[in-house]
Formats: sequence, structure tokens, C-alpha cells
Amino acid sequence: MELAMSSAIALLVFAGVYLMLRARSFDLILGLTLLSYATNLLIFSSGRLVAGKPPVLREGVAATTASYTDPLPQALVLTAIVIAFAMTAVTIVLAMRSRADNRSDHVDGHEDAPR
Amino acid sequence: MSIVIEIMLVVLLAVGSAFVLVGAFGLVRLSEFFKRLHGPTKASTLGVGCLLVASVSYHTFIGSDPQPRELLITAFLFITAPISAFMMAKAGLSLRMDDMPQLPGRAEDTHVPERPDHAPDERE
Amino acid sequence: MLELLLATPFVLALLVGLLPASRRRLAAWLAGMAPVIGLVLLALLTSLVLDEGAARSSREWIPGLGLAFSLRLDGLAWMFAGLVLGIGGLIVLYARYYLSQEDSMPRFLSLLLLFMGAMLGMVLAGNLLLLAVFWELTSISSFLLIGFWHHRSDARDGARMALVITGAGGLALLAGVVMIGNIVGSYELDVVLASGELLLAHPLYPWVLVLVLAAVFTKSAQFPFHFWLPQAMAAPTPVSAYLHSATMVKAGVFLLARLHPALAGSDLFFYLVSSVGAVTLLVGSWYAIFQHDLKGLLAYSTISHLGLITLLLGLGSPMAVVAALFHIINHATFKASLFMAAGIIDHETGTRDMRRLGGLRRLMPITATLAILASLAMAGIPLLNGFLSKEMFFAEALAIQGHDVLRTGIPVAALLFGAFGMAYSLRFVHDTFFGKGPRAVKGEVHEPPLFMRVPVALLVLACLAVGIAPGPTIGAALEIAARGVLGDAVPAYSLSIWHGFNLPLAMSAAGVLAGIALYFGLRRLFDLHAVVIRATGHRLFRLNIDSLLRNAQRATKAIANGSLQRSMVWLVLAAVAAGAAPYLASWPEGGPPVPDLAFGQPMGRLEWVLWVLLVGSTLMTLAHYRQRLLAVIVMGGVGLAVSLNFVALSAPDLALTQLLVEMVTLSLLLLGMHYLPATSPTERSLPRRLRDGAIAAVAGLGTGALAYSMMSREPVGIAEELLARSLPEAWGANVVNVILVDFRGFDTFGEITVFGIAALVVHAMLRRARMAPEAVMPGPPVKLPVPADLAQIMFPLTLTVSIFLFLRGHNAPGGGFIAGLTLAVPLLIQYVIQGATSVESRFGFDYIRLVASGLAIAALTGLAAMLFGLPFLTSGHYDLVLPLLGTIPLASAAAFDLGVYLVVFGGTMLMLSMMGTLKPSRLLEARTGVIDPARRSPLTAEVD
Amino acid sequence: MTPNGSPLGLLEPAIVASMFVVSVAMLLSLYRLLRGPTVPDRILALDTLSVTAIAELMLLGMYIKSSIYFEAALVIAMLGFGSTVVLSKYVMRRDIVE
Amino acid sequence: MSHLPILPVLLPLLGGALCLFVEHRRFGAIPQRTVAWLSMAATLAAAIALLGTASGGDVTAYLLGDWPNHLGIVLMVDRLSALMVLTTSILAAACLLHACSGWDRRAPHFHALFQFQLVGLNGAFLTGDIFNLFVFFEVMLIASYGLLLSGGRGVRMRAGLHYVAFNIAASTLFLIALGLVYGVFGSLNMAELSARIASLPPADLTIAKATLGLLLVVFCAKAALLPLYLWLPDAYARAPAAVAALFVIMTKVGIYATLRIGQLLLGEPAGELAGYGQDWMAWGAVGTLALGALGVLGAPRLRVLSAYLVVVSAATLFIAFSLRAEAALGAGLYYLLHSTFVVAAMFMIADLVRRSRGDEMRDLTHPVASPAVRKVAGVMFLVAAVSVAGLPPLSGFLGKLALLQAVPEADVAWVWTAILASSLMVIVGLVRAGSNLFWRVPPPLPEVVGAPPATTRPVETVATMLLLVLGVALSLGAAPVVEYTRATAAQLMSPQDYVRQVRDTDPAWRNP
Amino acid sequence: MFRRWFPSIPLTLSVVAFWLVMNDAFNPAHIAFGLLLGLVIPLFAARLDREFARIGSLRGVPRLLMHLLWDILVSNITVARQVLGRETRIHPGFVWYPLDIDNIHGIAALASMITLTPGTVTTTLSGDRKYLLIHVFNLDDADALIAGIKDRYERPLMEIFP
Ligand code: NA
Ligand code: NA
Repeated sequence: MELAMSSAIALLVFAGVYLMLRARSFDLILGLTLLSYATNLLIFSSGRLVAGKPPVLREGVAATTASYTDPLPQALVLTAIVIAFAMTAVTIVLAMRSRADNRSDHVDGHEDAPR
Repeated sequence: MSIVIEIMLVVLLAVGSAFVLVGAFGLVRLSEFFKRLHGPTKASTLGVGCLLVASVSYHTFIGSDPQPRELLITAFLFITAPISAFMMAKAGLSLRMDDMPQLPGRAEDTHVPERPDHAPDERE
Repeated sequence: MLELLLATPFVLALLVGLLPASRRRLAAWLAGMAPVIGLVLLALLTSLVLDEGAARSSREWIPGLGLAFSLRLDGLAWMFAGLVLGIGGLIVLYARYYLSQEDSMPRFLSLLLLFMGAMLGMVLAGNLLLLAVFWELTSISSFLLIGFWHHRSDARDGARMALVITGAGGLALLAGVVMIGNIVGSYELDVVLASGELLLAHPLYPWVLVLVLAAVFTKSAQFPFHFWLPQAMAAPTPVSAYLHSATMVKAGVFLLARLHPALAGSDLFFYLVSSVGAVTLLVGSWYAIFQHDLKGLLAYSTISHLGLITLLLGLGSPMAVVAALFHIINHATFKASLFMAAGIIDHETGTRDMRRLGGLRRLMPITATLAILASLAMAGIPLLNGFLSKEMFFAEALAIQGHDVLRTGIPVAALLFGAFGMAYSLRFVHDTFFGKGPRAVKGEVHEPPLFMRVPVALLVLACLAVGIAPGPTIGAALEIAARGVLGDAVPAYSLSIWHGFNLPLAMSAAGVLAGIALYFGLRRLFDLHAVVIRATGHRLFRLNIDSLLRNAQRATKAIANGSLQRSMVWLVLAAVAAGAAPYLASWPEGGPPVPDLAFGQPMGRLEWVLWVLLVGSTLMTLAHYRQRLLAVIVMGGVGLAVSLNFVALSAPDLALTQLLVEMVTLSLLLLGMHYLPATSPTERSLPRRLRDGAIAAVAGLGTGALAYSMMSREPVGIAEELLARSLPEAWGANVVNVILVDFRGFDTFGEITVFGIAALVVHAMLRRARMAPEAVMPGPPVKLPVPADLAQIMFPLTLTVSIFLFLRGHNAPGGGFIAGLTLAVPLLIQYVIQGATSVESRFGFDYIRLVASGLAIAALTGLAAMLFGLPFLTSGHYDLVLPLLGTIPLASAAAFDLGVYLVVFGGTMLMLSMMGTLKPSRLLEARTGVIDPARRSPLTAEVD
Repeated sequence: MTPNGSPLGLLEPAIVASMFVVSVAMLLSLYRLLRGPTVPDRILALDTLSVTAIAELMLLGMYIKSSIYFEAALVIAMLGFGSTVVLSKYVMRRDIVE
Repeated sequence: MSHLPILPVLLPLLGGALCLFVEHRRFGAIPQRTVAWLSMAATLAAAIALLGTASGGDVTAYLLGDWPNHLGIVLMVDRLSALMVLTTSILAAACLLHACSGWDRRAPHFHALFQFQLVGLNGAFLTGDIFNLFVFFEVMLIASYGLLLSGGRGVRMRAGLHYVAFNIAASTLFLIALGLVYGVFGSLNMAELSARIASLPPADLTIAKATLGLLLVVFCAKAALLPLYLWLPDAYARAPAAVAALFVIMTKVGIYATLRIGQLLLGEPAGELAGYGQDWMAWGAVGTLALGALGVLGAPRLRVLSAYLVVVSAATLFIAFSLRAEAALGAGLYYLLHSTFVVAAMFMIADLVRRSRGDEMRDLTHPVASPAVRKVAGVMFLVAAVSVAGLPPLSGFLGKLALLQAVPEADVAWVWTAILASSLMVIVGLVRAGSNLFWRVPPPLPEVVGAPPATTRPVETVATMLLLVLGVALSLGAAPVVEYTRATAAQLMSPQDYVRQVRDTDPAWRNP
Repeated sequence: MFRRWFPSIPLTLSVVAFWLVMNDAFNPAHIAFGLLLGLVIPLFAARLDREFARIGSLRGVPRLLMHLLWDILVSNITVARQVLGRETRIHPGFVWYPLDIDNIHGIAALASMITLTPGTVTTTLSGDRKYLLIHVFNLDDADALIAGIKDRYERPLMEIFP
């Protein structure tokens, strides 16, 4: 399972970085979005992978890691998701404005990118 | 839990998952969009409905944590599925993916324009 | 008193500088007071210098850096201070009449006083760091003075060059001084001067010496840094007379003399200083002959005389030091008067070109007499002061001990110096005051105002007085100065004009004769007036600076070329390097870093399905990225897969949040796509794609490997304690939510701030934006009455669910963030189905204030804890018991979560409504294409 | 499974089998999502995927005897259609909010 | 208990929220400015008080939510954080003043964004939790996006896109590193991390190095170190003056973080990890210094030149901090103060110059036409240039001097060469810029048709002068400042004390 | 006055019911809070309500729902067989269904029911709201289909939404 998760992270980073290195603002946004998935999964994994033990305490079950997974990485991922969302929103609007103002959706604002 | 209930649950599970599968199968198997549109929207509602009933009964009879609220999911699905289907169909029509008959009387619906003859015919 | 002496010019500089440009007379009077007061103070201090060797005062500035405001007036400083103040006074008087109406008198005099103060400070400094401070201050103020006529490009160039060269020297000095301080352990001059042996013996001594000499040579215009001085002649003449003859250029030799006790005495010092001095002396005097510009000639002559002084100091013998000091005074007097005379000529004739001048002795006899006398002093003719120090120099040159080359070379150089000096002095006199002319000069030429001549006359008088009666006039002063450098080692010497017929006298005579022959011979042989010898130094310098600037521009443009992709590539590469380096470094020992693949929990069926879902969607997103709509749809699969992974791996809250955010992000992307091209163009460069692919692959593999390596070790977190304390201390069963609103509530606090700001940013960027969609479908907006009606049933129910999720969040999956989005999404669907205007007209919340309220509520909830003397964000809990209704648990965390709820809802709605209700741009409308529905491809929903 | 929970012992195998079947359904939907060919097909596939995901979540909840996934399923049911609506609207008009 | 540590975060946050409430066309500018200034004044007062508590040398830990430090989030006040907060507040006051000359009315939400920027900056300086540091980085960044983009158009949007995209990428990397930090070390509290790293099993050394290396890369990217500085010149040069001036402190946040990590996590107790990455950063810094100085030389416009000055000062700081010597640290901190104020002033002057031309693209070879601007801006430029070039007697010289003195003998050669050579290049660049701008004779005035002759706005001038006066004050009253920075360095060099003081802080009423 | 504070009694009731089911608790506190929501939420929801349409007798609802459920069950099996069978036997087609009902709630309900019943999907409502375009999975007899829908759904709906 760990290998599967790592490979998924690797693939997401690969796709994300490749798209992040493209010249069009929208591709860049797609890349950053994929990267943020990868990041979230990685932070999430820092609590290790535990199936079927959500950290919502139930009566009569001892509140230990034997019955519940580590809740902290989940809280971190939540924060990360929210922040990534905020950043994505700003980037999209910025891409729109840059496109409208500079007449190109090339990240450098002109069709012929510098070499 | 009585045997009857258990059998009932097993049947519900079987029927539900079977319909879910059929819906998805139709999605893969059928050859054009408007045909595919039928499979999932229907089978899923019934399939998921059965599974939800099974789940509610299961949680109720197993005594640990009765969950009648899961029925609300079904309720939501019954409201939203038609909206989804309606929107997807309209999207399909806007791309002229199938012929539609002339409206009897006056042609009014401006959002589904005439299909020109040279339009590409998308079939698999 | 020392402080007062130093402060006077600065205070007056400030006062003068604040005067309006029209108050010329007042400015001159005020400025004149500075040297007068200074001289009086200096005179009062003289006895102290005589009695105790030096007057001292010290004040702390920055003890931590060894920088103290200590002043020290010893003999050397006394002499220089006298020079600075005395000539300074004459210059002020001269400048009063020299400056024209267009030039701002207060500005000029203020800068002049600033320079005077800097020079005084350098001279008086009793701390090497303080000396360095004032040293650079002289550079800065001289830069401003040289560039006084900044409308002239030669003035700007000259000023820039002077600052760059002397500034570089200043940096070297700073380095040298810090080194000295490190070696000696103090920057106090008294300590440093007493540590000569320590310094000489130190392995870093050569470095110290080279650095200090770099400062000396640049400031005193020694070869090969001499070229800035002629360029600085673009300055107004008072500046040249003051800075470039009497004071600033002497700062270098002053420093040499100042540190003589500490640094001199080594072979390196001897060879380096004397040879540089000798070369400078020859180069300067030779070039001087061929200058057509009066001031140019004087400048090169100055270089040559500075070379002489440097050479003398380099020789190092006590007598040579005395000669150097004597020549410093003599040179200052005759050269300053010559510059002023040149200024007068320029002032009256409008030119300084000797080829156009001539015969001025008839038109301005007094000035001519004065200038001729000063020139003769410069040439070293007996009965004038220049002769005396020249004789001393010749005597020292002949007495050199050391290497053969120097033993013969220096006397030869001395002889040549005498001859060349005579030649250019003759040229100055002959070409200006005798012969035909002047030609093509402005108006009528006559004597300048009386007070413009007075300073010249006073200086020439001094030349004569010293030249005729050196003992009574200068003897005492020279003695004081020499004692300042040499201490008790001052040699016995006699200051008289006649030492009998000796070798130096013969050399003098030979030099004079050779000079006369040289001048007239040169004139005859090849027309002196036509010869233009260009000193290469400044051209080389300018070339270098120009190419430096050009190359800097080119390099900067090439490196920071404004390409985002380049920044990104470097970021990824840096990250890859940082991640891989430790593994690569440990490779030799432990073999290649292969993770233990056997580790791991078995994969369940669901996990496999989710893995396939995730991997498949990701790959397809990548494959379709150029068709943006397809990429966005397929990426929805990635999001769903990630959410389901969270579900499978015990994180329901995450799954919920991810799903909701997914939904809103999708909407934002689609809203944005309306204003962006539908596709990305094909990239031409295959190597580029391969390169990026390789980089991405390495980054991916690296991240994956790190992640695997992390996951395959024992968990070390703080989960146990969080789980154990969640319910009893934070009254919440959903530990993730407890962390969000309690344990790490401050993170959430920051997070909602980020979210709120993001919404504000979107609002700010779009509020006044007018944009044209990339392409539009024909026809009016679509009406969707059936979905609209059905969605209306949804809305109250989702509102209920939202409240449910909010209230239960502390004990079950949910919470403020999720609830906020749950409320926003159905509204979004309303926007989509019914159109923005119809929703906004009925649902007009002030979303901005909603965000602000949310932030305020969260903050105030946190503040409430302070009332109980507890830290910010400490949670509280109270069970409210009501009749009939039973116990209602109230938690402050819920209030905090309410803030979250409001911010999230308000922020999301603000973004969506801003993006949904953009005003079209009239200007850009023309660019918008109308799509022919028939030409759209069902495969991409775009026109191919 | 508790002894009183499933007299025939069929329930747990049935749940597992159902999860398997639903998983297959998810994969089939995924195939359509990735394969297309048309845009509405992909939207439809995404929609189906989220509905099958609800089924899978309910089965998972039965499997671990917990209702912890109720909220997730509810939200998918409630809002999963949102994506469908938004995407369809974009296909229709190239603008989702008019 | 004293709530002082939270105030520099809380006050601007409330101020920002309040700004949004009073923001309305109906109200005009006065209420917003009033709120902004009240908040600014309160924050400044809090910062001063904070410095007072920290100057004694104690480390104050403020346990948010009253949770023990390893469970919750803790705010840390030591000499360094107090100094940074105060620097930020002072700089911000000048920037706010500058903006109140008119820009605040042109940029929507300016005041709120400005206050939130302060929240982010102060939070980043005060937090003792590394994930919380990330959060406040983001607060700071997103507010900076707003400040950069609000009211802007055209090329600024492109520059903004670069700035935003690069920072998001860097933040993503930050998150990856944080995931690894928690996964490997099991804590996010910096004091706790310090202790855990000190007792790290040797088997974990490699992944620990990778993790911390990634963190350092992130901070270097934010601080604009080679090769990660490319984003900076354009973004800073395009920002409105008050904003660009405030941004000067933003690179310092990256430097601060590097310093914090370098001393607390990679300090002496870290054993084999002690000083990890410092050599690379030192070389990167030398390269940055060279390229930054080249940038100063080759800058086409004064704002770009100012932006490269930011790069140069960042590189100088990196060099100072990478020496890992107490005196060098102290010198670096002094230099940090100086460069913050003076470079910020330079941005304001550049704006005055730009406005006087009424033309964004004119380069440094075009003299300033308006006589009023020539005079005022010329004098201010002179002071700023002297200071920033490290010429005496202003603060830049003292900073450079302190740094030169502090270099350990083994490093003298390269450090001195780097610093002195770059100084010379900066001098050349500034002399060229100054003489072109203020000395050359402008073409006859009516070249720009219809544009009214540019004048100086008094408020703007006062704001700029304020910063310059601060620079002068830093040199005249250098002794206590130097003493404080030395003490700060000493405190930084003994992370064990820091960790102990944090760990010894017990919650007010909870069990530890 | 009453209308203003209680825009829709059915909505209030369904919100209360919804709340109680969702919380799975029927204690006084929950009922009180449910009532509060039932009071407040319709006020908000009313702001979205674009078209006010009357609601008539609800007596026909259970019967209608029974019909619907039965049809869903039966058609599901039919359609499943068709999906699993040979595709060439399927003859899909569009049908314009003429509407008699003009209450928008009714039209929406009808469109939903048609869609929920396997084998038929409502795709469009004509601009004049007089026709629904229905896509039929296997179209044998269009008129029979129209008649069936009219009989089983539209007529009962016209009673509920007059
Ligand atoms: Na729109
Ligand atoms: Na149907």
C-alpha cells in the first residue's frame, strides 16, 4: 500500500511538474493543482497509512493509536487544501487578467517566449 | 437478526450492486452518448437505492448505530439525478450529437439549433 | 576644542547650504568664517601640540566595532590642518568672485565646506576607522564638487571617474584598516603607530601594505591610477586649486606619512612606494609638457609632484620624510596659486587653451607677474620655495642605499624631473604670457577684480618668503610636522638657500638648462602646439567601465530574462538537488540508495481500484492537457480518486473538504476558461519537452522515494497525546476538528485569513476589470426552468445540511469549513442555472463584510479567553441547562468555527460572484469570436 | 461478524462481493472517463463515477460497521451533481454563469 | 499573564477586518485611514514593548490555546523575533504613510491588505511552530499578491503571475518538506524539533538531511538566493512604491527562516547535522552577490536597480549568516536593519522619479525633468545611495565594517573579496544612475504633451525621509543597536537555552 | 403577514422533518432547533424562489409515488436486459411530449419522473413550455409512450400542482 501511495505521489509530481513547466498560464494552473494533490497525499502519509480507523472517537473505545489513526496530518492537509484553493482562485483570476491585459496567455506575456 | 432479514439484506445487496454494475456496463458497452445516458442514471438510482436500504437496515438491525439518515442520500439522488441527466442531454444536444425531431408547430428552442448536414457524425 | 575645530566647517556647511541661492554675499561671509575660526582654534591648540606632542580627545561611537570618535592633533595633523584651513580661506575668497551668477553660491560653498570638514576630519582622526570614514567622505564631497557643473558631460564623467577610483581605494583602505585592527587589536592611532614592529613581522603585512597603498595611490593619483586627476579638471577652478593641488590629492601622501611609522621600514615598502613614485613623477612631468589646457598641464604637473612626494616617503630616510613634508607645503602654495591664476585667465579670456593664449603679460600684468613667479617656484628656481624642497630631494636621491637599479635610476629620474619641470613651467609661462595673442577670445581682456587676485598674491608672497628666508618663515612649522611623523628621530637639517656648490645644485642647474633646451628644442623639432598626446589611462578606464556596464546589462538580461519557466526549472532542480544530495553522498558507503520494497501493508481490492483511478486520471490529464476542457474533466477523476483515498485511509473530514473544494475549483477553472484560449498551442521544441519531461520524472521519482522512505519507518508523531486529551480537555470527539479549532486553532486562524484575503484579492482584481471572453456562443443566455425548479427544492435542504455539518463538526466529520462550502455550492449551482443577475438581485449579501465579520468573530472568540487570564484561543466549555430542552453543550470552539464558516461562505461567494458577473469590455469586444455551433467538435466541445 | 449479527454468515461475504462488483463498476466508469470519446461522455462518466462512489462508501461503512462515511456520501449525493451541471453548462454555452 | 506576544498578530488582524467594515465609497478615505493608523500605532507600540521584554535575553513562550508547546502552537519571543517585528512595524509605518499620499485610494482594499500583510509578517516572525510558519508565510504572500495586483494592470499582471506562480510552487515544496518533517521527526514545534534532531538515530540521518535540505531550498527561494532569485527583480520593480518598500522585508522573512532553522535545528547540538547546507548557501550567496551587483550595474530603470539592491543585500546577509560566527551573525543582523530601511527608501525615490516622467518605460539614461523632483529626489537619492553603497558615514558603511571585522580568519579571502568587489560594483551602478538621473540636463519640458509637471507630494517625501533618517539614526546611534544585534547573535548561537526555556514553559491551567 | 413569515408551510415541515431525520434524535432540544430552522430557512429559500406556483391537493402523492417506484423497478429490469442484450435490437429515438400541465413545479416533477424511470430521459423543455423532448432508449410506439406518461404521471400531477 505504501508503495502504491508513493508511486501515485511520484506520478502526480511528475505530471504536475511537467505541466508547471509549460508556457501557458492555464497549463501552469493545472500543474500546480496536480502538485497540490501530490503534496496533500504526502503530508497525509506522514501519519502513515491506516485503513478503517478514522480519528473520530467512539464511546467505549480507548483513545489510542491502536484504534485511531494519527489525526494531526489530516488537520495539516485540511489547512493545505484550503490554502491551495485560495491560491488557485487568485491564480486563475490573475491568468485571466494577464491574458486580457497582455493579449496572450503565455506566462511571459508574449507569444514568442525568450529562449 | 433473523434469517429472513439476513436473506433480505443479501438480496438487496445483490440487486443493488448488480444494477450499479449494469449501469456502468452500459456506459462502456453502448455505442453512442444518448444510449449511454440511460444506463447509469437509471441503474445507479435503483442500485444505490437498494444498497442504501440495505445499509440502513443493516445498521438498524445490527443494533450498534441506527442510521435512518442514510435514506436522505437516496432522497438527494432522486432530486439531483434528473437535473444531471437533463443538463448532460442538453449539452449533448448543443454539440449536435444526435438528430432530434422538429418541434411540432413552431421551432422555438433557440438553444438547440438546426443540425447542418456537414456536421461530423460522432459514432464509435 | 578639537571637536569644535572639526565641527565648525560642518555646521557652517549646513547653514550655508540652507541659504537661498540669491544670498551670495551672506553665503560667502558665512563660509569664510569657517577657515578663520578654524585657524584661530588651530593657533590656540599649537602650544598643546608643541608641549605634549599631540592634542587628543576621544568620545565613544560604536565600541563594539572599535570605532571611536577620537581626535588627535599631532604635528603632521597640525601642518595639514593649517594647509587645509589656510588655503581653504583663500579659496573661499577667490570663489566668491569666480562663480558666475548662474552658479549657486550657497550650494558651492556648502559643498566646499563639507569637503573642508571631511579633510579636517581625516587629518585629525585619532582612530583608523574614523580616518577611513572621513577618507571616503572626502571622496563623496569631491565627487559633488567635481560634478558641480553637472550639465557638462565632462564634469559628470570626471566626477564619476574620480569617485569610482578613489572609492575603490577607500574600500581597499577599509580592508587594510580592518586588517591592521585585527593584527594590532586596536584602531587607535596611538596604538597602531606604536605597533610598527608587530605589523612588519605579521604574515599578513604584505596584504595590509598593498591594501593601504592602493588607497594612497588612488587618492594621490599615482601611476597607474593617475588618470582621474586630469579628468577632474572639469571642476570649477577653485575646486581644482583646493582639492587637486593642496588638499585632497595630498590625502594619499598624508596617509602614507601618517602610517609611516607603522608600515614603513620593509623592503617591500621601499621598492613599491619609491618605484611607483618615480614612475609617476616621470609620467606626470612628461605628459605635462604636451598639454594644451592650462589646467591639464597643472594637473599632470601635480601628478608628477605627488610622485615626487611619494618617492620621498618611499625612500623612508628621516631626511626624505622631512623633504616630503616640506614639498607638500611648497607644492600646495605654488600650485594653488597657479590654479587660481589659470582660473583668472579662463575667467577673463574664456579659454584655457594655450594654443589660443599668449601675450597676456600686456593685458594683465599683475596676474602675469604672480603666475610667472609661481611657475618659477614650480620649476624649482632659486629664491622660490620649490627650489628648496627640490634640492632636498636631489640630495636624498643621491644618497639612496639599495639596489643598483634604484641607486642609478632615482637620480636619473630626479634629473629628468627637473628638466621636464622646467620645460612645462616654461611652456606655461611662455605660451600664456609671452608671444603673440591672445587669439579668438571673448571680449576685452583685463585684470580681474582685486579680491580675486589677493589670494594668488598672498600665496606667491608665501612662495617668495619661504624661498628667500625658509628658516624664519616655515622652519618651526616643518619642525612640528616632522616631529609628528618621525617623533624623536627628526634629523638635523638646515633650511637655507645656500649650501655651497654641491652635486644637488649642479643637478638643479643641469635640469634647468636641459628643461629650457627641451622646451625650445621640442618646439622647434615638432610643433608642440600640434602634438596631442593622449593619456591612455582614462580611455582604458572608460572603455572598461563601458564594457562592464554593457556586459552587466547583457548578462542581467540573459540571466534574468523574465522567463517564468526558467525560474521554475531552477526551483525544481534546486529541490531535486537538495533531496538527492544526501543520498548521493552516502552512496559510496552503503551502496545505492534502494528502498526496502518488501515493506508495506497489503493492498486491498478497493485500494487497487483507487490506485488505478488515480493513476489513470493523472496520466490522462497529462495526455489531454492541451485540450483544456478535457483535462479539467479528467482531473475531476483525480480529485475524486484522492478524496476516496482519504475515505479509505480513515480521513472522512479530508474527503469531504477535498470534494467540496474540488467542486468550487472546477467552477472557478471553468469561469476562468471563458476568458482564456480553449487550447494550448503545440510546442515546437522537442528537446525542451524532453528536458522538462526528464526533470519532472526525476522530481517525481525523488518525491516518491522520499515519501516511501518516510512511510516505511516507525511512526513518531504525537498522535497518542492528541487522541487522549481531545475529549476530556477539548470536549470534541472528532479529533481532526479539535485540532483545527483548538490544538492548532492558530493555524486555522491563519488559514481563514488566507482564504478571506484571497477573496479580497479576487475582488480587487476584478472589480474594475473589463474583459472580453475568448469566444461566445451565439444567442441569448440559456433558460433552464426545470433544473431551476428542482434546484430550488435542493437549496433549503442543503442549507439544513450545512447547519447540521457545522453543529456536528466537533464530534463527527464536518465543521465550519465544510459547512461553509456546503452552503456556497448550492448557491453556485443557482448561479449556474439561473444566472448571476437573478441570484444577486435576490441574494445580495455584502460578502466582504461577511468575511470581515467572520475574521472578527474568530479573533474575538480567541480574545475572550484573555478575560479569564488564559492565552489567546484557549477554548471554553459550558453546559447550559434549560427547562424542557435539557442540557445544551456550549463550546467556545463553536464560536470560533462560526468565524470560519462565515469567512469560507463569504469568501467563496465573493469569488464566484465576482467571476460570474464580470463586465464585458467594449474595447476588447471586437476581439471576441462568436462560435459557429456547427463547427464544434463533440470530441473537445471546441471549434477545431 | 457478531454471532447474533448474521445467522447464515452470508452477510459479510455478500458485502465483500458487493464491494467487488461496485469496484468493477467504478473501473468501467473510469474507462469511459478516460476513453471519451465525446465531452458529454466524459461528463457522464464522471457523474456515474461519483454515484458508484456513494455505493462504495455505503458498503465500506457496512463493512467496518460504522456510519463515519455518511457525511461524505451525503455530500457526494448532494453536490456531486454540481460538477455535472457546471461542466454541462460550459459545454452548452462556454460560460457557466450568464 | 502577558498577552504581548499575540498582539502584533492580533491587532493588525482586527485592524484589517475593521478596515473592511468601514470601506465604502460613501465613507471616503478618512475612516479607513484612521483605522489603519490606529492599528498601525497599536502594533508599533506592541512591537516596542515586545522588544523591551526580549532585550533582557529571556525567551518568552506564549502557549496558544494553553496547550503545552509540543501539542499546540506556541509563539516565541526572543531577541531576534522581537527585532524583526519591530523592524517590520517601523518600515510598515513609513510605507503606510507613503501610501496615504494617494495610492491607498487607487488600490481597492489597500488598507485591509496592508494590515493583513502585517499579520503575516509578524506571525511568521513570532511563531515557534514550523507548520504555522508556513501558514503565516501564506498569509503574508497572499496579502502581498493583493498589494501587488490591486489597482494594477498591464505588465504588472504578468509580473504578478510570475511572482504568484513561483511562490505557489515554492510553497508546495514547503509543504512537501513539512510532510517529511512530521513523518520523520514527529513534531512541528521548532524547539521540540531541535531536541529531536539532536538525538536523531544515525539511520535517519540521510532522510533528515534531505528533509532539511528541502526546507532550506524553500527559504532560499523566498529570500532570492541563486539560482532562485530570478523572480524578484521584475515583481519588485513593478510593485507600487509603498508596496515594493514593504516587500523589502519579505525577502528578509526567508532569510530569517533560514537563520532560525540554521541555528535552532542545525546549530551546534545537531551533531552531524550541524551547519548542514551552509556551505552551499555561502557559495550561492557569493554567486547571487555577483549577479545582483551586475544587475545593479546593468539595471535599465531605477526601480529595477532597487530590486537588485534587494538581491544584493539578501546575498550579503546569506554570506554573513553562513559564516556561523557570533560576530558575523550580529553584523548581519545590523546590516539587515540598515538594508531594509534604506532599500525601501530607494523604492520610494524610484517611484518619485518614475512619476516625474509620467512614463513607466523610460530608462536610467533619461534625466528627471521636473526641477522640484530633481532637487528633492536628488538629495534623497544621494543619502540613500551613500548608505546603500556602504560609504561612510551612514549605516551601510557600519554594516559592512562590522561584517568585515567579523569574518573568521579562514574565510577572510573570499568574503572580503565578494563584499568589497560587490560594493564597488554597486557604487559604480549608483553613481551612473544618480548622475544620469539628476545631473544630466533634461530635454526641454514640453516634450510630454498635456501632462502637468510632476511635483513632490509632501507626505511621500516625509515617508521617504523618515526611512532615510532611520538609516542615519542607525549610524549615529549605532552603539546600542550593535550591542543588541550582538546579544541577539549570542542568543541564537546557544539554541539549547532556547529549547530549554520553551520546554520549561507550562500551560496556565492545563496539565503540561 | 403570515405569508411573509411562513412563505411555505410544506417547506417548513420538510425542513423540520429533514432535520430530525438527519440528527436521528427526537428530544425536545432538537425539535426546538428544528422548528427554528423551519422558520428561518424558508425565509432565505424564498429569496431564491423565482416562480411562485400553487400547490393543490396532496392526496394523490402516495399513489403517484407507488406508481413511480413500480415503474422504476420494472423498467430497470427491462433496460438491464436491453443493455446486456444485443445492441442492434435497440432503436433509440426522440419524442416531443405535448404538455397539458403548466404549473412549473408540475412540469419539473414530470420531467424528473420521466428521467427517473429507466428508458426515458427528459432532455429539453420547449421555450413556450408546451413540449418536453424525451429521449427514449428503445422507441417502439411513441403514441403509446405519450399516453402512458399522461395517464400515469401528468394527470395526478395536475391535481397536486394545479
Ligand atoms: Na459570466
Ligand atoms: Na429515465
